[in-house]
Amino acid sequence: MLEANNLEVVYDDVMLVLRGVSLRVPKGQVVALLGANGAGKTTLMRAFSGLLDVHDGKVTKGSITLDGEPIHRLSPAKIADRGIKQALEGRRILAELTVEENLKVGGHARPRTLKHNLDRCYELFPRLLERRRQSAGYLSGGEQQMLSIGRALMSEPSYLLLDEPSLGLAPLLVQQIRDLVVKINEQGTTVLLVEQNASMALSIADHGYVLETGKVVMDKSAAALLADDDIREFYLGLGTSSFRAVKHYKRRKRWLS
Amino acid sequence: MDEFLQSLIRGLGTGSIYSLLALGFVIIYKSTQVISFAQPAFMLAGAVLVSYLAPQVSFFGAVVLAAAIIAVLALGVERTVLRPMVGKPVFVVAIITIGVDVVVRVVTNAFIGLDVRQVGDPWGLTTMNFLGAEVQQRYLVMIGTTAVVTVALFAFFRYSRIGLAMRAVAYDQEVALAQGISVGSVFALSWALAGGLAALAGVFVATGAGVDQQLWIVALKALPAIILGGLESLGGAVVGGLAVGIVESLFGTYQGDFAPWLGPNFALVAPYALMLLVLLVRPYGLFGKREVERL
Amino acid sequence: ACRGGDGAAPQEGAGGIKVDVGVTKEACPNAVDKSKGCIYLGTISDLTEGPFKTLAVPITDAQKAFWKRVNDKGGIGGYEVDVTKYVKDNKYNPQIHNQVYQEIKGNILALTQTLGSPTTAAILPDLENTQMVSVPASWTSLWGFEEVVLESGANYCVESMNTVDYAVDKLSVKSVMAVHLAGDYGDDAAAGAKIAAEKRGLTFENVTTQSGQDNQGGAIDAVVSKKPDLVVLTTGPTDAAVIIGQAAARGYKGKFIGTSPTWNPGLLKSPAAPAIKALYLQSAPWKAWATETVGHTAMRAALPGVTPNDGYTAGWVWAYPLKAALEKAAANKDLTRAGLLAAVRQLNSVDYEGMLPSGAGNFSASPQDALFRQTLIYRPDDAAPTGVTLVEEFFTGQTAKDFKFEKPCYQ
Amino acid sequence: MSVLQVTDVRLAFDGVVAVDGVSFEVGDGELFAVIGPNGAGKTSIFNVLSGVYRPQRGTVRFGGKDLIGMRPHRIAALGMARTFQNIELFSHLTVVDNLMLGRHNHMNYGALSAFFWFGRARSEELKNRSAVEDVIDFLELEQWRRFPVGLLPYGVQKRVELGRALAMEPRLLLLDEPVAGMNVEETEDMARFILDVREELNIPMIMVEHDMGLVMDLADRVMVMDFGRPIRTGTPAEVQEDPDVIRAYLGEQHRSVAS
Amino acid sequence: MKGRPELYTSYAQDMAFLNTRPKRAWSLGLVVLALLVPFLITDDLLQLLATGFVAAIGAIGLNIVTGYAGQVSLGHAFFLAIGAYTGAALSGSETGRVIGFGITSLPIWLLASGLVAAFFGVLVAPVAVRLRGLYLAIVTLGLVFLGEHVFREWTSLTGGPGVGRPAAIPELFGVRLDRDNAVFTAAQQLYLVMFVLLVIFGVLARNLVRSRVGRAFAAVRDRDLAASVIGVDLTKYKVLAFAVSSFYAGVAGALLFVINGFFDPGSFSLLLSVQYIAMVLIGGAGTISGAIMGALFITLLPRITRELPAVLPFISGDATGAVTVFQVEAVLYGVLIIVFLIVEPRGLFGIWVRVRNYWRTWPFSY
Ligand SMILES: Nc1ncnc2c1ncn2[C@@H]1O[C@H](COP(=O)(O)OP(=O)(O)OP(=O)(O)O)[C@@H](O)[C@H]1O
Ligand SMILES: Nc1ncnc2c1ncn2[C@@H]1O[C@H](COP(=O)(O)OP(=O)(O)OP(=O)(O)O)[C@@H](O)[C@H]1O
Ligand SMILES: [Mg+2]
Ligand SMILES: [Mg+2]
Repeated sequence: MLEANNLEVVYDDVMLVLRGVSLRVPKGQVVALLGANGAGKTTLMRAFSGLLDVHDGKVTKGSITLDGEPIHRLSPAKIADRGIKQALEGRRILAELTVEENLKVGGHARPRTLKHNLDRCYELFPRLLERRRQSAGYLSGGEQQMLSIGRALMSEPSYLLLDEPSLGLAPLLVQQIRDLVVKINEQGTTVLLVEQNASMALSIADHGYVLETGKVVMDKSAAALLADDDIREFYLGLGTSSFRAVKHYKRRKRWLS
Repeated sequence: MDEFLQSLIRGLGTGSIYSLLALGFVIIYKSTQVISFAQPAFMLAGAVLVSYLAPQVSFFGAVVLAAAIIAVLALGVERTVLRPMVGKPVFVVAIITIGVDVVVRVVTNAFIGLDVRQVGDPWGLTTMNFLGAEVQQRYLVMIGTTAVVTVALFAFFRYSRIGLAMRAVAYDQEVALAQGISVGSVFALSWALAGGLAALAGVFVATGAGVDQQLWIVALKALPAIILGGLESLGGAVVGGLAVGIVESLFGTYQGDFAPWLGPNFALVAPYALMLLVLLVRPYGLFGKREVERL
Repeated sequence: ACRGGDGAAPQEGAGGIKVDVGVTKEACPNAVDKSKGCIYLGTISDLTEGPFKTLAVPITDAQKAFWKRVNDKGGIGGYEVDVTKYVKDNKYNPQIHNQVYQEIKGNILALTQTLGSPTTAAILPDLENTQMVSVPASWTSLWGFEEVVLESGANYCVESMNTVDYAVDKLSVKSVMAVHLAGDYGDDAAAGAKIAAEKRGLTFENVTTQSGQDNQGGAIDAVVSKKPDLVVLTTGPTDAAVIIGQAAARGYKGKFIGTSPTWNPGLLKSPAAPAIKALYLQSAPWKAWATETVGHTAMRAALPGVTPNDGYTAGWVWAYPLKAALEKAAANKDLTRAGLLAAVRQLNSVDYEGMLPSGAGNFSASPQDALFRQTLIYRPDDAAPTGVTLVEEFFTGQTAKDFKFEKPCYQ
Repeated sequence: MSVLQVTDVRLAFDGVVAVDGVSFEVGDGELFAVIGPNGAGKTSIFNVLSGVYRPQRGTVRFGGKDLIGMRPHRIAALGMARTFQNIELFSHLTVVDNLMLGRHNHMNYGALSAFFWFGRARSEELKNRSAVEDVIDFLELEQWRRFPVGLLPYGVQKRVELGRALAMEPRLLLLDEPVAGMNVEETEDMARFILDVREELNIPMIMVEHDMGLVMDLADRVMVMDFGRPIRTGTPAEVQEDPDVIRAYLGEQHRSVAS
Repeated sequence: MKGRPELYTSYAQDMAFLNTRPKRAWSLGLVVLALLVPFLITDDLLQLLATGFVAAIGAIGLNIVTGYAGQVSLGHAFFLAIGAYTGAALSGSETGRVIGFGITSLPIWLLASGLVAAFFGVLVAPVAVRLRGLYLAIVTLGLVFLGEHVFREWTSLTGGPGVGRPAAIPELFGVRLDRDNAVFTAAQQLYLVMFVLLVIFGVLARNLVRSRVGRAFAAVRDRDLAASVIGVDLTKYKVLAFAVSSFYAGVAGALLFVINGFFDPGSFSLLLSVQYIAMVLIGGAGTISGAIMGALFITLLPRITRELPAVLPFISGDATGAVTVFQVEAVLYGVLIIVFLIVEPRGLFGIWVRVRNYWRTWPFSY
C-alpha cells in the first residue's frame, strides 16, 4: 500500500501547496483523485515519485510510505526501482528522440524485459508501432499522449501514477485508455488516477478523493462519489443541459455582480 | 604527391587530437546540453600530470593514471559546482565552466614552473615509412589511439543503456528522473569520460615539444570540429576533428602558393571558414539532427 | 582639478633631498635600516596566465634580490628601495596593464619593470606625462627613442643583424628566413635580419607565425620547402621546439639562431633535443647565468637555491641603469620624478659590474650614438646550468656597426 | 459568401501522409468544427492554413488571396488568427504584453521611432493598449494583467491565448482544442467566450476539439476526418448518427460518456 | 497619494518610462550619486568606472540580441573591434604606419563606429538567422577568429598584433577629453562623458525593448514559430536585433579603449566575447539594468580580487613564492564567478528583485 500521511509540501520555501493530505492507495486498486486546477494533485504525485526536488518543492511535514516504509527521502531513481512510476502531466515526450527510443527510456529500470515490454506497448498502441522510427516531436497531440502512457508502462510499475491520461484524446481513445487502466489493474498494477474527466475516472475507480486547495475534502468510495450531488454538478457537469444555456445563466451572473 | 600525403597524415594526426577533444565536448553536450569550457584546463592538467608521473611509472602507466585522475577531478568538479546547477539555464552553466577553467588552469600553471616540461613519450620525432611517405610515428599512434577510443565509445553507447539515458537527461531532466534514470550518475559519467579524453589529448599535444602554459589553447580547435560534425553526434565529432586537422594542414602546405591573398597563417582560421561554409548548406552540421519544431 | 590631484607637491626629504611621489620618510616594509626613508618602485609583470610567465617570474625575483643587495649595501642617498609592495600582474594584456599602472602610479617613483611592449605602449603617454622613469622587460628598438625608458643591451633588431652577420662570416650562409611571432618582438628581429640580409646580399624570406604548438604547421612548411641556410627564430620556446624538431624530422639541415626569449633549458629534454643540439644557436644580449663577472657572482649569491634561468640574469641586468639613475638623482639632491628623469639624461654610462661591457648604458646621447650594438652567440649544452655555453664573445657585426638608427626598426 | 476555401489539400512528411484530399469552406460568421481521431490531421490542416506547413497539393483561398507558399506572418497580417493545441504563449511576458503582441501588425512604427518613443511610437502604443484593454475586459482577464503568463493557471492561459488571437482583430479564428485539459467549470467559461466571440464580434471560426459535448452544442457544421481524409461533413446531428463516424471516432458508448 | 503608489489613471501613466514612484526615486538617486562620484574618488577608480560604463553600453547591446531576442552571440568581440577600429581610424592622425582621417569630433566618429558595426551585423545576420542555440554561438565565435585574422594582417589599420595603434581621440566642442585641463582631470571628464553616453544609450535601449520591436524580440526568443503565426516577421526581427546589437557594440568598441588610449588586435579575442556574455548573464539576461550591473561587476571584479588578498590574512603578499598573491587573485576571479552564479543563477538582477520584494513586504516577509 502506498500512503501519504498528513503530508505538507512547500514550493520555493514559501508556497504551501499541500496542507496535511492523507491518502491511501491500497494494493490492487484504482484510486481516483479529483480536484480543480491548482488543487495540488500533480504536487501530490510528485511527492510520491520523488520529483518535488526538481521543482524546488519539499516535504515539510508528514510522510509517504510504501508498505509502511517511508520513501519520501529517497531519490527518484530509488523510488522508480521500487516500482512506483509517474506518467507526467502534459505528455512530456522527448521530442528529439524517436518513438521507440522514448519507450526504451521508459524501460530504463527494467533492461531485461525491455523487448517484451516494447511488444506489449505496440500491441496496446498500434499507432506507435507505425511511427516507431519517427521523431516523437512530430507525433500528433494524441499520439504523444499514447506514447507518454506507453512509456510509463515500459517499466512494469507496480504503482502507476497517471496524471490526466485522457487529455487531448479522442472519445474512442478515452474509452480505450479507460479499458486499458482496467486491464493493467487486473494484471496487478495499482493505479492512482488524476483526471479532469471525472466521469471516466469514477467509472473505473474503487475509491476516490477530492482535493481542494491542498486539502482532502472528500474521501469516499467511487460509487458514493458518483452519487454525490456536488460532485455531479461540479465535476461531472450533469447539472446543466447545454453550453448555450450555461452562457446565458453566467451572463446574468456577470450583470448582477 | 608525397608532399600531399605527408601533409594529409599530419593533418589526420593533429586532427585525431582534435577529435578526442571534440568527443569530450560532445559527450558533455549530449548529456547536459552544455558546452564545457573547462575542457581546455583538463587537457592541460592531464599533460602536466603525465610529465610528473612518467618518470615514476613509465609513460604508458602515467597516461592511464593521468586520464583516470583527471576523470576523477572532472567528476569532483561536476559534483561540487555543476550539480547544484541541474535544471538551470545552460548558458549560465557554460559560464560557470569558464570559472572552473580559470581555477583549474591557474592551479595547474603553478605546477609547470619555469621550464618547459616533458611527457617522456617513447616516439619522439622518429619517422617511419608509411605508404611511401615519411611520417612521424607519433601521428600514427595518435590516429590509432583515436580510432580505438572511438570504437570503444561507440560500442559503449550502443550497447549500454547509458547512451540513451544521457540523451534523455539532456532533453528533459525531470522526465529522465521519472523513468528511474539517475541524472547524477549520468552527469558524473559524462564529465569523467570527457575529462579522461581531454587528458589523453593533452598528452598527445605535448609529445611534440613539451608542456607549457599555452597548451590549453589547442582545445579551442575542437569547437569548429563539433559544429562541423553536428553537436550531438559522436561520429560527427570524430569526422569534424579530422576535417579540421586536414584543412589546417593542407592550407598550411598549399595556401601560400594558391591563395596568398588570404594572408599568412590563414590555415589557422581555415577551419572556421570551413565551418561557416558547411553551415550555410547544413545548418545543423554534417551529422546533426534538425531540431524538432511543432505547433 | 577640483580634488587633490595625484601628483604631490615636492617636499624636502631626508638629507636635504627634494622628493615628491613614491618616496617616504617612513622606512620600507622590510627595511634593513629602519631609520632610512623608502623609495617605492613598481613592477608590472606577467605573473600568472600570460605567455611570458616563465620569464617574468625570474625577472621579478631577480630584481627583488637586486634591490635587496642595494639596501644591504646601504641604500641610496639615505633611502632604501622597495620593490615588493607595488607588484602587479598584467596577464600580458594592455588594458590590465594600464589599470594596474593607474592603481599604483600615485605611490611609486619609478617602474623597475614594465613587461611587454604592447602593454608598455598602453601606458607610454602617461609615463611621459608624469615623467615616470621605467625599466622595460623587452628588447624592442622602440625603447631607444623613449626618454623615460631605461633599456639595456642590444635590441632585437641589432641582435638579429649581428646574428646574420655572424652566420655569414662563420657559417657562410647564403639565404635567410626570419620566422617570428607577430608584434614588435618578432617584427623587430625580422626587420633587423632583413636589413642585414640586404646589406650582405643574401636572399631573405619573412614568415610570421602564431604562438601555440599546433599552429606551427605553416612555419615548418615554409622552412622545409624553402630550405634557407639560416632561420632567425623569434618565437616562444615550445614553438621553437616544434619548428626545429619537425623541420629536422622532415629533412631540413640548415641552422636556426634564436633570440633569448626563444630559449628555455627545458627544451634540451624535449623530443626535439637532438635536432636542437645539431641545428640551433642562440643569440644573447648579455652573458648567461654561470659567467664569472662581479655582477654575475653577486646575482648568484643573491639568489641561492634557484633553478638557474637566464630570466634571472635579465632581471638583474635591467636594474643597473635605474640604480645608477637613482644614485645620480640622490647626488643631485633631487629624487622627484622630474629629478630622476633629469638624472637619467646625465647618465653616459652605467656600471653593469661586468655583465655588459663598459660603455653600455648611455642615456645622454641621441639613439644613434647611444645604441648598444654588441651581441653574443651561445649554443645548447646539456652540461651548462641554463643549457647554453658561449661560442662567440661580445661582437658587433658589420651591419649593426654601419646602421643609421633613426626610428624603431619594425615601423 | 465564404471567407475561406480549402480545395483538395494534400500534405505528407517523408512517408507519412498527414492530410489528403481535404476540401471545405467556411462561411461568414460560421463556426465550423473539425473532429477526428488522434493523428487524423486536424492540427496539420491548421498548420497549412497558417503557413507553417506547405502542402504538396491543393489551394487555400482566404481574403481573396491564395495562401499557399505565403509565410506565416504575411498570413497573420491578412487576418488569420489561431490558438494552439499546446499552449504557445510567450511565457516570460505579462498578459498585457502577450496581447500587445497580438496587435503587432496593427502598429507600424519602426525601430527608429521606438528608440525615441515620443511621438509616433507613444501614440500608437497608447491606442493599441486601449484596444488590448477591451479584449481584457471581454475575456475577464483584469486581475491577471500584470502576471507573467507562465505563472498563470492552465485555464487562464488558454483564455489569454484566445485573447491574443482576438487582439489581432482576425477575420478568421482557428481554435485548436480550446478546452482540452479543462475541468467542467473552465470548459463552461470557455464555451461562453466562444459564443460571445461569435455573437458579439461575429468572427467566423474553425474549431478542433475532442469534447463532443462542446462540439455538438456549438458548431454549425462539422467535418470528420480519419487518416488525413474527410469522411463526413454535415450538421452535428447528422454527423453524430453516421456509422462511419461512430466506428472511427466516437465509439459506441460515446453518448453515455460525453454528455 | 501615498499608500496607493501604483494607481494609474491613464494608460499613458501606466506605460511611462519610470512608472512607479520607487523607480523614479531610485533613478534620480543613482544619477545624482553618479554625478558626485568624480569629485570623491581617485582617478584610477574613475577610469575603471568609466570603462565599466562603456562596457555597459556594449553589454546592453549584447543583451538586446541575446537576452531579449534570444540569439546567443559569442561574436560580440568582433563587432566591438569594428567599432574600435572605425573610431580609431576616423579620429586618428595619419602616421605613415597606421591610417587616420583626423576627424576627432566624438559624436561623428561615435555614430560612424556604430553604423559601420551595424552594417556588419546586417551582413552576417542572414547566416545567423538560419542557426539556433549553440550552433549560432559557435558560428559567431568563428566570426571572432576570422576577424582576428583580418585584424592581424591588416596592419595599416590595426598597427599589427603586439604593436597596436592609438585609440580614438575624444574631442568634444574642441576640448580634448583625454587630457587634464584647468577644470577637470582627464579621468573626470571621461567618466562624465561615458556616464552621459551610458544614460543616453540605456534610455534608448529601454525605449526599444518596451516597444513593439522589443516585444517582437521577446516573442522570437520565447517561441519563434508561434511568433511568426501571430504576425512577427522572424527574419526581419532577427536581423534587426543583430543590427541594433552590433550598433551598440560598435559604439562601445570605439569608446572602450579611449580610456586606455591604446589597443592592439589581441584585445578582441574569444575572451572578450565571453566576458560580455558573462556580463549579460551575471547581470540577469533580458534587463537593461541587469546588463549595466553585470558590466560593472565584471569590470570591477579584477580590482576586487586584487584588493581581497590584502584582507585575507593567510595569503602572503609574495609575488614569486610557491603560492603567489596573483595566483590567488586569478583563482578568486574564477571562484567568485562560480559561486555567484550558483547562488543566484538569475544574476544581479535576481538579487535586486529579491531585495526589492523583501522590502516591499517588510516587515511582513512571509
Ligand atoms: N514549481 C512550483 N513552484 C511554485 N508553485 C508551484 C509549483 N508547481 C505548482 N505550484 C503551485 O502549487 C499549486 C498546486 O499545483 P498542482 O500542479 O499540484 O495542481 P494540480 O491540482 O495538479 O492542477 P492541474 O489540474 O492544473 O494540473 C498551484 O497553485 C501551483 O501554482
Ligand atoms: N512535422 C511533421 N513531421 C512528420 N510527421 C508529422 C509532422 N506533423 C504532423 N505529422 C504527422 O501527421 C499526422 C497528423 O498529425 P496532426 O497533428 O495533424 O493530428 P491531429 O489530428 O491534430 O491529432 P490530435 O487530435 O492527436 O492532435 C500525425 O500522424 C503526425 O505524426
Ligand atoms: Mg496537475
Ligand atoms: Mg492536434
